[in-house]
Amino acid sequence: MHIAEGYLPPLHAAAWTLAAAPFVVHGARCVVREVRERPESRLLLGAAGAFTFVLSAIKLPSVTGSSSHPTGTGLGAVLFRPPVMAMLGTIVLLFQALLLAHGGLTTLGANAFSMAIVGPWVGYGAYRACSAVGLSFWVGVFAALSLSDLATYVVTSVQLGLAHPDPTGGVLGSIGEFLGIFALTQIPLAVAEGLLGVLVFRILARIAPEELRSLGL
Amino acid sequence: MSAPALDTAAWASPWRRYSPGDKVLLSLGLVISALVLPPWPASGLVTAIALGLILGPGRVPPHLLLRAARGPAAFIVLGTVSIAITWRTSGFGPTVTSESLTAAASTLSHAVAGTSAVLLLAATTPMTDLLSWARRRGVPEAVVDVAGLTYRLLFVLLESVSAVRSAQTARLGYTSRRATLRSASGLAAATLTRAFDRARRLETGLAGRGFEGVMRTVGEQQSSSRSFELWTFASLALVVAVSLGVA
Amino acid sequence: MNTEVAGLTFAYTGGPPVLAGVDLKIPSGSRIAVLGANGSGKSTLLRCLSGALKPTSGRISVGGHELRHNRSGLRRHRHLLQLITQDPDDQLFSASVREDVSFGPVNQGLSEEEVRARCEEALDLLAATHLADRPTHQLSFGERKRVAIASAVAMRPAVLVLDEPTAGLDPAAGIEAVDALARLHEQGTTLVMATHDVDLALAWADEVVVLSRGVVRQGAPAELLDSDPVLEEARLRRPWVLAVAARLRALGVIEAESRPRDESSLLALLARE
Amino acid sequence: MNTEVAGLTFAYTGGPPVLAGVDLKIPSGSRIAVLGANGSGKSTLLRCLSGALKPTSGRISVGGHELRHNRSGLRRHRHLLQLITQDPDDQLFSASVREDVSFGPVNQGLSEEEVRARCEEALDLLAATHLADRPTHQLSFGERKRVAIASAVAMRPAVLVLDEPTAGLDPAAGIEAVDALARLHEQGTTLVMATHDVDLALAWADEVVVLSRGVVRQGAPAELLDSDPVLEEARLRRPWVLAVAARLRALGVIEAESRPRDESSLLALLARE
Repeated sequence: MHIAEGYLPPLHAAAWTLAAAPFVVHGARCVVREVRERPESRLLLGAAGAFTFVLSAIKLPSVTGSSSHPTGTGLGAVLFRPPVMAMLGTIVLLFQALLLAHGGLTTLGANAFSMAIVGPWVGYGAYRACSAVGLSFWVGVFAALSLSDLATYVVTSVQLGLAHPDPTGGVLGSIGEFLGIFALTQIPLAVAEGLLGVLVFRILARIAPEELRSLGL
Repeated sequence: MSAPALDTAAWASPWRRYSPGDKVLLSLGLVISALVLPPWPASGLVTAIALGLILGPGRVPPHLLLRAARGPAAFIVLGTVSIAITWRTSGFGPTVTSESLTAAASTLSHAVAGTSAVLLLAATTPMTDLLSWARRRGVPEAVVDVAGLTYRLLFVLLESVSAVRSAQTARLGYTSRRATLRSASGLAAATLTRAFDRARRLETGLAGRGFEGVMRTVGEQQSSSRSFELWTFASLALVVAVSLGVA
Repeated sequence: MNTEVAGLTFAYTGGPPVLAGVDLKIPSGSRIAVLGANGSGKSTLLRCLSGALKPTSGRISVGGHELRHNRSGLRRHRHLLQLITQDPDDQLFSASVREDVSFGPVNQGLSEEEVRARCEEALDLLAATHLADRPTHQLSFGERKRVAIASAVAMRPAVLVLDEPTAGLDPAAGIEAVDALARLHEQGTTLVMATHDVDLALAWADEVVVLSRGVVRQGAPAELLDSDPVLEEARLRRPWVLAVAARLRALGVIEAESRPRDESSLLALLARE
Repeated sequence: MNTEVAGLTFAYTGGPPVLAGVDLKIPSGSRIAVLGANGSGKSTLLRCLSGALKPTSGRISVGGHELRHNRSGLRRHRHLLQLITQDPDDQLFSASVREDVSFGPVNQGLSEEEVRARCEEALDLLAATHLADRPTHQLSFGERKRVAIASAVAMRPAVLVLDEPTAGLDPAAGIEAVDALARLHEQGTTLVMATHDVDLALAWADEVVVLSRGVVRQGAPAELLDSDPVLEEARLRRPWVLAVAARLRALGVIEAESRPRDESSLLALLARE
């Protein structure tokens, strides 16, 4: 769920942009370093960015029968690591704002914070935590994709709740309200995204083992 | 997904001849005016100016604009409704108060104005122009290169996603929830391997053309126009003056 | 199971009509070649036939079942008619050939046993049984094309629509593809092939359909592909066999009734003289 | 600037030799067609020529400059010889046609002014000037192919190697591609074209190179493509013009010295009789 242009008050928009900036700058530094060491890696990174963009065009089964789409942040985090995803994710969000009118320019910081930073870090953290406690790779993948999806939506709800506090319930009330609205559709979708990740890695393990190895998986 | 409507509009727009920097200034100027000024009449003015420019001198076909606006519309409606509805502390169930309605209306007008102003930039400026502008403005080369390749490859991948999906649909791949999940994972995996393959093949292709680590090209030349900038400042001044006058 | 198309029109939103009243009659078990330059509406026609695009107006029916664009209507239609696109990679998305071929039958809700039988049969018809356990990405282009056809054949459609089944193949692989189509034809499948190759269309088809500016002409290959107005309007070249045979008839080298349709029959005529 | 290949062998690590001692002489300004079934080593040969693969042994030289696989050697070689792959998306990296075409000349270190002039010239030669302001992703396959060729032509190579430049094109786009090659030929560029199309090779090439099992034969199109042992070994079919002309010569319909190379020259001969 991308926060649309004009939906956040100026102060909030600026604050979220400031919050996202260090992560994005760090990601950009990683990209610059990577490209300096291996000039051809910009092709792989470009392909990774394009893949991240295109993932959102893939249909997932949803409870309501209408189509839903994966956020893809968890998959990207496992494949390409959170720092790179902070940069790639921000590029993709900018493209979505300007090519699809999903999201906006002043809300880019807020959207990047939830989708390109918190989502990937939570997903990657869950993946590493699972492997640290000895759970199977598949549990890790499932956890990474479903939790990053959920984390993204929790952050978005908090951002919306802070910006538009409920007149009677206040900030907490409105965060609860936004969480409630999205939870209905998001929890099943997070499960679906987790399952999708497991199936995708099953196929990749068979058709692209070398690529997975080169990504350190 | 077919080619994004905004991308099609941007490449065909006569406003492509203006420098991306000028258009960024206009578009961001309008967005910020709408955000910081009181919703009435600033948001109305910004919406009118942006849509007027898109459909008038920008010559974007209305059906493309409509198609582009469908995406954000869903979010704006859902978001507005959730602000309009409030939960009473006494009693149960949702309700609507005049206070919550006012908040919802002001957010709605901000969102509509802001989105229109961003559409003005998006529907008149191809991404490659914006990226060259960003390069000239000091965004690191590596980041602009990666963004440019992302932009080129996303169309190659979109084409293959829609072709694979329609082949899966023809073979009844989306007729049940189970089949949908199976199809979606096959589609995602196929797309990812294709993305890697594309990158590898492009790498060889570019090496043959003398790629040795620098991705420099010579592209469009759009220098900023003094009159465009004057018009930008005049419109922004008008929005500010009228809004403060009314307030 | 005859296929009928009546008054088919189609326009993309905001664009001019691509198809402007197309009528077709495709008899059960026949081989039809669809010809037309790029931009003539050929792909649009194929995608309407397959149900992927919803026509603006007009009707399409297979075996008397009219195609309706709802869930059950589309499902029934896809049991009857399958489209095979030009790029086999668009249809191959599973890890192995066997998995890919089984995709359609599994979605048809068949038993595991039946699915296996269908796959064997389809791979056999396409002379691709030896590929069954190979990963799809290791196959040659020609092999991938045959497997993509097998994936549709496994659903046992009555009508198979193929977009450029021989394009991009080297001559040997092209012959294998045409041989496979001959086996499907013998088995009773109706075959509709879109192609740029007028020589192949003349040699192969029972009838040809020539598309230009959104309307079609349907008729015998040797007549339609020998007609100057038809060829000019559709921006097609005359099959060389027809051009050469016409000269040879005029010179009296071959008999006035001779209508060779391919190289080998022309050469046979010349050997007999 | 003659191109010479001597004793070229190549094997992928751990595999059998794909090229086993290839010798070629490509005279400056000539048009050479390279023929061979899939798996004959055609792509490997092209990639060795372009410098993308390093041969196990043997030499390649253009204009007397031997290709060396170090930075400066490869750079000089790429000024002289450019390869155009079959899929244009393997070479087009920018969404802007103009930017893409300028990439090679910029890498050659030319001034901005010179780069612009080269781009105009290359787009003009390929009849693609009207595409300069369109995005790559809106172009048809045939248009993308022409832009990919223009991107190489803008580097003004002496030798242009093209892999299947007409594959996947409809007849009209195929003619446009061949016309563009004719303009490049007139301009003095040496052209090497790999193709499956024996009829095109016969009609177009000054000399043909037939690859099979890692070795080549080079010779006149009308001789090599009329030789049973050569065709059989390389799994190629005989161009139909040669097959038909042979019968007609035997029948005395055309003169014994007539060696038509394409449909129009054969028809002209028949008109004259």
